[in-house]
Amino acid sequence: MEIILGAFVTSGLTLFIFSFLYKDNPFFKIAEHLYMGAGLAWYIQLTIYKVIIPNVWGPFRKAWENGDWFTIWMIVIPTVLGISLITQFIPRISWMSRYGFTFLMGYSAGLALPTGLSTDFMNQILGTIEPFASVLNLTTGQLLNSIILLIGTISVLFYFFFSVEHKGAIKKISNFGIYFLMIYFGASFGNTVMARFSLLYGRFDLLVRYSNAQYFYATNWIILGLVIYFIVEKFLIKKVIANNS
Amino acid sequence: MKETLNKMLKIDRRWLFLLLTFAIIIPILKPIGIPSKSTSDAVKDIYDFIDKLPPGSTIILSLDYDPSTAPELHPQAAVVLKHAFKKNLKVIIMTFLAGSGGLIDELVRTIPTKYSKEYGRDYVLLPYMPNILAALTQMSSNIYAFYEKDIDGKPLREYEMMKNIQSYKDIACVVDITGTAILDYWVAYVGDKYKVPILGGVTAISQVGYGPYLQKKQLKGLIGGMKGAAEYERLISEVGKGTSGIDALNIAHILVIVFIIFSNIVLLILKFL
Amino acid sequence: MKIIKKYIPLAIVFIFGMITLASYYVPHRTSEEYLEWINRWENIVSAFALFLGMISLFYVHYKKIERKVDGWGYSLFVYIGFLIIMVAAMISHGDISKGGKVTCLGWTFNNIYNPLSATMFSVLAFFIISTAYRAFRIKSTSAFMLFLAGLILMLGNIPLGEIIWDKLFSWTHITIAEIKNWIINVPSTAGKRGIMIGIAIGAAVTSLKIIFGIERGYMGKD
Amino acid sequence: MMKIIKFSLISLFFISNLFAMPSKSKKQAEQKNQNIELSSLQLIDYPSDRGDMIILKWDIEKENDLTYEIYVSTNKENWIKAKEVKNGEWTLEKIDLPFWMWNKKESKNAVLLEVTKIFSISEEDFFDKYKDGFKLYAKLNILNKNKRFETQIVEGMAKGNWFRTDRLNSLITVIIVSLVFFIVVSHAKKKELFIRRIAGLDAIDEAVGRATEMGKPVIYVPGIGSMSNISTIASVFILGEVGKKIAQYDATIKVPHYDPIVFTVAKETIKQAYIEAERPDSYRDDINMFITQDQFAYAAAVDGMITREKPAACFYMGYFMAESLLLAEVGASAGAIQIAGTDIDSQLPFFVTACDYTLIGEELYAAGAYLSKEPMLVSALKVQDFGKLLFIIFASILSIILIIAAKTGSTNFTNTILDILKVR
Repeated sequence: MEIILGAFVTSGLTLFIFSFLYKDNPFFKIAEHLYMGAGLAWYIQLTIYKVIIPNVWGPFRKAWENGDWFTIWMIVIPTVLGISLITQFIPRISWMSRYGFTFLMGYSAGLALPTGLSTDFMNQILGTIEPFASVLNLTTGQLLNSIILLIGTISVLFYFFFSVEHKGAIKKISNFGIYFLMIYFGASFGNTVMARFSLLYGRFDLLVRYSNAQYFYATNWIILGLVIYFIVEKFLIKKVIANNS
Repeated sequence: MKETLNKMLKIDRRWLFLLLTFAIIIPILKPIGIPSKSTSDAVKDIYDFIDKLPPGSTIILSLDYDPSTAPELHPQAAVVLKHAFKKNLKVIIMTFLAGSGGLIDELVRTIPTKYSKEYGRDYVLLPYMPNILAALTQMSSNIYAFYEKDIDGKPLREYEMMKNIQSYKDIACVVDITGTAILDYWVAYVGDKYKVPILGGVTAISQVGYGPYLQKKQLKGLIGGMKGAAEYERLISEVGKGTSGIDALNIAHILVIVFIIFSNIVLLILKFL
Repeated sequence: MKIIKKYIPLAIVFIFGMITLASYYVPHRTSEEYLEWINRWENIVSAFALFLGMISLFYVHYKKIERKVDGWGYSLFVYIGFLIIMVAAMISHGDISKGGKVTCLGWTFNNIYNPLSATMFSVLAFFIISTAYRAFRIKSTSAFMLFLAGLILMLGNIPLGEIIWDKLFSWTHITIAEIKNWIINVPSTAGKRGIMIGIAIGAAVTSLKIIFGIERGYMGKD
Repeated sequence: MMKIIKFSLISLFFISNLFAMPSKSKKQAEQKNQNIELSSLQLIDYPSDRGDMIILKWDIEKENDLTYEIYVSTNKENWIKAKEVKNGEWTLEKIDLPFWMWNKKESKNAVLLEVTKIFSISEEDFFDKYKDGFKLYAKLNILNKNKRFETQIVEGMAKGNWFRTDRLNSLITVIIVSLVFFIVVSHAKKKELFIRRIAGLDAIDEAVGRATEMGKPVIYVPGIGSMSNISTIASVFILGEVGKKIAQYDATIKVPHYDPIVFTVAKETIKQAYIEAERPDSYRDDINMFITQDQFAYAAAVDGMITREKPAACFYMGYFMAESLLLAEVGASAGAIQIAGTDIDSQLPFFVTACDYTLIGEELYAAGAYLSKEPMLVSALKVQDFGKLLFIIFASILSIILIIAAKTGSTNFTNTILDILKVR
């Protein structure tokens, strides 16, 4: 029973979303609004059962029983900060919500500064020049590739120079850099196609499976319903227009 | 002429959508079996390995994928299971991913009956186990310490096929099909430590990362993405979801390429008109 | 008042920024513990942010229903969707499966949440084809680069592409897989690296601006 | 380099009796051991760690086929065999630390021991109980062909350290960049500083103008980032500037939100923009709307919104993942002018192909300076350019130097340079 109901709900929601590709319609709107609620609820239940209860409520109770005041404070303070976010709804004291996330801003900035400079800056220099250290062991092809990589990276960086005007030599180099950017974009686009088509295949495969007698032709019924709706709608609209004119 | 061409460039995109729908639906309904140039070595390895196992040996099939990676991995699981049944191997199916339940259910509802295989005699299902590392280590000495009961809550030990199974040393190989790092665990904690042959099935994207394992023979074989599943299906001459999947991907890719080239040709003609 | 409203928050940013920065260079257990705690803080605060989101969502759709704006009926589905998942979660205590059996929450995941998100995700396949049709037109040299790289990657990813390539270009003695790998590893990496370095420096400078209170747009203006 | 073992056979019987052996059979085995004094044997704390690692080091012998068994203990009584190594198998060079921490060329056997693993103590317990350091003893059994020698016991302490000396290079880089930043920013002058043209930002005026003419709204999508994402910060700043223009032209704008905190910040930003444009009365509270905090639900809702509102222009600025194309393609089919900007490199291809203008990576960060022309921001941009220049200079000069070094065979020099750049 629950399997057949599941088949109808699944294929229904799947087709409702796909129907948007034809045009906007009430069924898509239903799926869209249902999803807005369900999506948020999904994250809220995940936060409650997988984060708050095991990582916050559990330690808090344990600390409370043991009288571990340090842990208690370390949980109470962020809770107060979190509650301060809710002051958003009261304009006069809404500034309090700043307290709620400023520490997050500082934390993430403090985290990003050294890691950005070391992993993405210094290690990228290293990665660019490292092949040249073993130049004697490289084939001509590999050496050429390393040189292209170096020149390409540098010319892309020229494209990102902001405080100099892009004309003359700089313009030429930065235009050369754009070619590398475009190759990256094209390659990255082409490489993603496979994964996306696989996903679509998965959805269609499911729909085909649910069109079996075993599932009471769930997909077929819903497609039929949608088609009837679109025909009726088209017919009705024509009629309305005809009546108006 | 110019107008029709211009119209073609601005064609209603819903026609493109319709063509793509057909490109993917048709192979699902009727797999074509578009040939591929070659079978990759890693797939051939895994096929050979399973093919050479003596009939009656027991293998572990660890299915650790959820709906998000199922399009690529489900066909792999199906084809490996089919191959095992064809060679009269006994299969222990287990999972370490909570979301895999429905998918495994679907596999065992359809495939075993086709090969007239019986639950308990030819295959068993073990329940989901969250504590993966502990389970992997424990099974080296005693499988029943963690899996006292099967998925239906019946004592696992009492099944016919489990009579002579105690630990990894009674297992011919492990096939792990996953979109997660669980395959790495199998390799590191079971394959390297207890010398159990590990075979794998992964998504096309993560396939590249397993190169080193294959090279060092820590993995005895690997199925990559839908392409791998299709190649495997050809090896056991069974047309399945892998074949239809790679057909669909083939056609859809060619469709995109044709569209791109077509729009450029139209553009070129317009330039000279 | 300005102190409470403005300077204390800026001081918080500065202090946490500097401590976190320092923790990158301090291997001692204390700095690890600090990071563990602040992650827990983040969890707690973002949990409240989620509730803030929930209240906002309910409020928006409550207003729509109350004022009976166009299509207010759809807003009811927001509440329905929310309730279905929440009730299911409460029944099954947040577990998707228990003892190998799919729970109530698992059912909603498999039949409501997953179909919606997976289908929305797979719609991308359609959009890829229409975007490709429009955007991969060779109008300039740079567009040609985009076209060429995209085309080769798409051909190289499918078995049929290999066959077609061998039929047409076997005289070059280069396989499409080799060209594909070269594009990914050399020119494409150069492009990506350039972007990443720019971003890294930009991010570092922005981080400095945040820590020292020069950038304060995130606080809203007063 | 001294490579001498001092055999002191005199104390043979004395010392061997000092050891209480755990089992009888082992005792018999140990009794055959000859005791020697290995003066170079040292147990030193691993520098720059959190306190659970220690290094045992001793000279490399000329004889090659020596095998060492490492025994450790916390109380000199219960000895645990931690590792077995061959002479010259593990050296200082193999421990991945930079040259400024020790002389890598010193020919010493060096073995890194992880205390928690050897004594199987859980990490929590370890850091709870041994806050001030973990004292342990070590000795070697040397196997030379069939002979076994046992060395003296050495003592060491595994301690948590307060500075990652191996990250000194990273710290210096951070300091240099910060210094440059302060010098440049504090010298920011009011006079016009140059910024190169950014086409995507120039198009904002055009887009807003078009929206005014057509009487259709502008939709500004700030993405799915939280407030601490740098791209979101940039996005909110741009939103303020766009908001001002919208208010001046008397056009309408809609901003759908994913993150509740970004939502509240954007509300204030837009309100302020209307005040600055001297149109506070045209501000409405429903310009910003919270949608939902689920990636694809957000995409579905914004797609619905774009199809229904038929906007004249769409802006996508900030942090985007797979929904980038879901939004941009719907916007394109609705016939809107589209301007996008993100620093997520995997999504740039989709924006570039589907939108009219795209701010690529760093261009998004530069947008604030470009639009506001605020001297402080413009000069910060100069720091960014300085960083890129640094990269270009370093990368090109160092590659030439490395090639020369490789040709002349000075590997030491090469390794030094690579060490300086490597961040661990």
